[in-house]
Amino acid sequence: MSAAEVVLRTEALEKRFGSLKVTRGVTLELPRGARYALIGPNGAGKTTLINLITGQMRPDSGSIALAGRDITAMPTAGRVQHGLTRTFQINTLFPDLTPIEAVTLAIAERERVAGQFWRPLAAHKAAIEEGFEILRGLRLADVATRTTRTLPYGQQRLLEIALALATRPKVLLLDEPAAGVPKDESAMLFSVIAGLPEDISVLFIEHDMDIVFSFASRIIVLVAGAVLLEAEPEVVRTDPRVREVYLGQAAHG
Amino acid sequence: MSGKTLAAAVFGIGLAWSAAASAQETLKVGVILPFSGPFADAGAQLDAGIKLYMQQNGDEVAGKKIEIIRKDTGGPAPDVAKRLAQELVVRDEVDILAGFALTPEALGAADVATEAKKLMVVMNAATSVVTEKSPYIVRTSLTIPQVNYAFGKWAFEKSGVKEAYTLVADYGPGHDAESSFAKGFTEAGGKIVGADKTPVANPDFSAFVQRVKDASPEAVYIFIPGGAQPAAIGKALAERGLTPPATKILAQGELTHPEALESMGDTAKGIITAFHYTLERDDPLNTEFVKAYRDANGGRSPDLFSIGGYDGMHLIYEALKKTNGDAAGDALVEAAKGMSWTSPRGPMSIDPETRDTIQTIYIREVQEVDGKLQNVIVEEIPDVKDPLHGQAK
Amino acid sequence: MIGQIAIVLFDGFAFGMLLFVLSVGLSVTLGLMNFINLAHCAFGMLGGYVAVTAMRQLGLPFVASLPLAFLAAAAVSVIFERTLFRRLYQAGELNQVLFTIGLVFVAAATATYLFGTGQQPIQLPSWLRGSVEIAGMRLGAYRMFLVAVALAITALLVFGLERTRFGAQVRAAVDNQRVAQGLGLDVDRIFAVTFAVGSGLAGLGGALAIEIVGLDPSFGFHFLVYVLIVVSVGGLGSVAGSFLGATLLGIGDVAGKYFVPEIGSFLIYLIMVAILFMRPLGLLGRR
Amino acid sequence: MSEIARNSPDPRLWLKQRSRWSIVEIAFWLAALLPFFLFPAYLTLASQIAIAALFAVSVDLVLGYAGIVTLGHAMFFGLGAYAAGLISKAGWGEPLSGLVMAGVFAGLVGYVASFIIVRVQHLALIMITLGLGILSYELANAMSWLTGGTDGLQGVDTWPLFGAFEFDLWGKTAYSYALAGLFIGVMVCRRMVHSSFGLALRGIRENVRRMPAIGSDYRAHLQTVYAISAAIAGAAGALLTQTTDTVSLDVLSFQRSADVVVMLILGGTGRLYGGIVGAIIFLVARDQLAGINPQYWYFWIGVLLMVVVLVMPSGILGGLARLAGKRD
Repeated sequence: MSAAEVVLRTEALEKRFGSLKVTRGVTLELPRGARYALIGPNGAGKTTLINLITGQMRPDSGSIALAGRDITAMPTAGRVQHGLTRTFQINTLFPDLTPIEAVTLAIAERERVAGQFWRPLAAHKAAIEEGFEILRGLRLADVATRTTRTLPYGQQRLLEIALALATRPKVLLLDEPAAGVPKDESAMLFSVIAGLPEDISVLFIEHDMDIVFSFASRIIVLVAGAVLLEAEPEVVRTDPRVREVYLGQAAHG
Repeated sequence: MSGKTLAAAVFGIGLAWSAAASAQETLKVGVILPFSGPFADAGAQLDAGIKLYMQQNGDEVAGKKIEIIRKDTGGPAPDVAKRLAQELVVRDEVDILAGFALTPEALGAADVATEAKKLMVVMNAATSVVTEKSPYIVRTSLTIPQVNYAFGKWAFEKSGVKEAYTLVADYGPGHDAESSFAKGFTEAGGKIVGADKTPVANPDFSAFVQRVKDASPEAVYIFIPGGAQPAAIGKALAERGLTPPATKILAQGELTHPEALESMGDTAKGIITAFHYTLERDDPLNTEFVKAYRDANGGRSPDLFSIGGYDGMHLIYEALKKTNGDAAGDALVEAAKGMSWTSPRGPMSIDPETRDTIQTIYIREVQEVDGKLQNVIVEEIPDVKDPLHGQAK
Repeated sequence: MIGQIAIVLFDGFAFGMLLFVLSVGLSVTLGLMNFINLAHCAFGMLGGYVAVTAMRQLGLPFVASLPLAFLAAAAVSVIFERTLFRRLYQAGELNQVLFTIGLVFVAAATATYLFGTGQQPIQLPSWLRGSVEIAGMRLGAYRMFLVAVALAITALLVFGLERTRFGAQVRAAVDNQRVAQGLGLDVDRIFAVTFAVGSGLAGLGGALAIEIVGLDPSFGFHFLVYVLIVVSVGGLGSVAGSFLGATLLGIGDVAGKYFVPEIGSFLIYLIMVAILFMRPLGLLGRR
Repeated sequence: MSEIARNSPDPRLWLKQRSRWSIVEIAFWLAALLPFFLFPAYLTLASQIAIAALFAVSVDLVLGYAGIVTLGHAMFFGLGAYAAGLISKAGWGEPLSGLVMAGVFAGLVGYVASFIIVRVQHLALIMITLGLGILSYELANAMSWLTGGTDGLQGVDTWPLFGAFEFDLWGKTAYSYALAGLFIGVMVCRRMVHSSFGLALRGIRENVRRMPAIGSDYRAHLQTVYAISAAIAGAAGALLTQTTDTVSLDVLSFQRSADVVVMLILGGTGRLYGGIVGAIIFLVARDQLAGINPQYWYFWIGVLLMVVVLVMPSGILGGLARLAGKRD
């Protein structure tokens, strides 16, 4: 492992639902600029782990630190404001807003000006321009003023990422960003992700192993809530345990 | 439903006449009542009283045709009542305001009567202060203190009750009833041993009745609004065994109106109530009134609202006769002051000073007569005035 | 003293049972169909008027008029469900609110037209009047009857939901409508039958309520608030929840008035706000 | 709308355009002056419609924009009405300052209540708003030494507006005052709706789950809007007190809470003018129908509500917008 600064660290995270342990002692480190993949068979607890890290759920025990600061008890919105942002596996957008409105809202929240009720929206010039730049970067500029619900699915997936970028994240957790997107489009989507600024650390969940192996610098394998292995792609590819529990079972599922 | 068709027919004939007699000068009376909402029954009964009077006496007085314009307040909303009064005055150009089943309605409209100088006949709203709100108000119903102050005195002096528990509905009229009964009762020498107020909107009385029973008083005094509650409280009392003669039950007349007696059954026997109108009072005028009313309303009996509306129309007719059709507010109020007549309720008059009614208060006891429960008059207290007027309240 | 408290609690329980019969149908239909039926008590009112008419016009005894109230409300409700309400299942809650409020207006006006504005008194048979002495306590005969009817209904509902095939289907549909549909259940039929039974129970409740609170055209509005309190406090889609909510409301109301009459009118609302603040899904609500 | 989007690459211009005055809007406010000339005998009704409309607009802020379904907003209307009445009774009958004080008071209470409101959703939210509304009604009844109970507060005397215009029998002053109040209220809301705050509210309504994930402390937004809405509702209540010189428990009733929601949904939620259109249609229909038959008018109101739901599921304004061929 390089000496790069660690921006996100989890320490022995535990979560149970009733008698079911869904997260067991997960300890992770995400260095600056990471491009990590989180893989594992269905039901391994991947989304739960993201929910724990971003604060949608509270862990039963363990801790989470962002840039050296303990954020275990911080609410989601606070984590986002400190640079820890996620996207959702199932589109979680604002159906009746336009993309430009949605990203501008995220930027306004980041700049803590969203609560200003006397200043016209159009007067937030910098925010709107920044939002438009983000949309342009994700090839959404043409549809910036169309209602979100009328956009094709692929563009809605991109908007998920746009919303996350608008919060100016240090750490970005992408929960199956290409879920439901045709294969050729998902490659395009991941090329966009690969092109994200160098200093953003990215952790993504993905099932398509071709994509995982071509975009991830390091892979974390989660099985039954616990980390089975964390290693470079070549190591993971050849690890017999991984083949057995994951690749063997789900076979590029 | 025959009453409905009859009323509709009367109304239709009225319309036809008004078309024929359009050359004749009309005099408009704006009637403001709760025709819809939780107090719709009060509005309907009062209006039926108005209709009956006009059916019996024609719609022509002192050479003028009387036209009624009805407005619905939907409930105790003074703002709506005031607006309707304003509209009646400026838009419909009415000469007289009338109706007002609920005190807030009357209080809301009072300013309009003053400003527009129109006679305002309050046909029910029974809070004492109403007539003081405008010099143009005349009331033909009752005031709660009028009935209950006299009743309190009577209870101690004549019925021999020494100690009583009061149970009243927790709103304006209930508070008035409680204080005036207690005043009359204690001034005469009686003692109030306990007092509770029941929520107006939430009528399960069993808890309150149990509290009364715990205190086991000699008598309990009750005031509750008409409608569903009299029967409910009557039954709750019976369930607890709080029935006469073991415990005397005293109440204002609503408690023992015919529908309530029907569902209370025999347990109601012996309840003593005070009221200004007694449906069963044996008197030719009243008998005729009740019969005509039932014929016109599908068998429904008149109540306090009906008689208030009926006498209110009588006052309007007689005042117009006196002024020879002059509908100016000042003239009509002058004509109404001191007017006295015999109503189906008995002799009554308008106090020239307060413009309120002076009338007989009847003390009645529920008894079985020919197999039917009735309010039988056991005492008449003549010429009762409202005891509060002129006092700083 | 203990005897008095027992009587007060019993009275509250009986009042709660009345609320239970009135509201359990709404709880199940809300949980099942997510359909906000503010006209639920209008079906209760319908049941009440049917019972009154049956007793007066047909001369039926009180107890015989009760099934008629149930059947009439169930039949009318199913007609409404099939022709009108089903169009609104996907229409959003605000539209459901507006539509069913409109229906309450229409129902109240119709009742006024047919029966007038006055109260509708009924004559109970003598065995349901007055009180019965049990273990030194005087308990109202009618309240005991209410409790018996409500308990019988609870038993039937629980049996029907837990032990019958149809009940299992209803439970599956409440838990997850999409899955139930996927499993090939006739969700339409389940809706219609459940709606009919729920409204029928409201009709029965309306008939039972006449003796305690009377009946006039404002019934549909007047009881709406209580029914909503029972449903929300108990939790949607739960018979046991409604039972618990109604019991709590009835006893809380009566006991509150007995012990602290000064705040008697506040208490149930305070309890409701407190419970819902701490348990927004209600006492036994699952979602 | 979509045409503008395609032709205009400048998103700021597009956003600006969205908040621009439309001709329909200007025409609406001009038409609001017509009653002075066309229906001088209906000005009192018009003033109460304007007040109900302002109340409906305040509810639209929380219900239509922020997605808080409330069945207890009469609480704030009533608080404002009583505050204005009590200030006047205490000897200060100047309307404008009384209006502001009443609005601020209701807004403060709204802010306190918002700590509870923003922590619940769905049925629990509706029932808690309803419960708080009924509690305030019962409290006012219990405090009849202060409020006058069911009979209403006696001794309210509002001074002439600007010391010059008496509140007259024809309702000229009342309508002018209420209309001005409505106009200012709508302008305030309009400004707010077209700010980043308004955008945040729409975000909350559209997807409350996403808001924290874009770093939004949305509960603070909800508290703000709830307090502002309460203040506007209070101002509407104060207008009613001042134009009629009456206040009674009725201003706090569940009926009033329910009526205003009905008016709002009828007109269309989340459109600012929906509440106004709903109030006009509901109250004019009520007045006309009750004029024809005071006893059965609500039958037709009920039919109207049902038909609107079946024919125009997004309210009358929504239906009109669709007819006009544009999607808002």
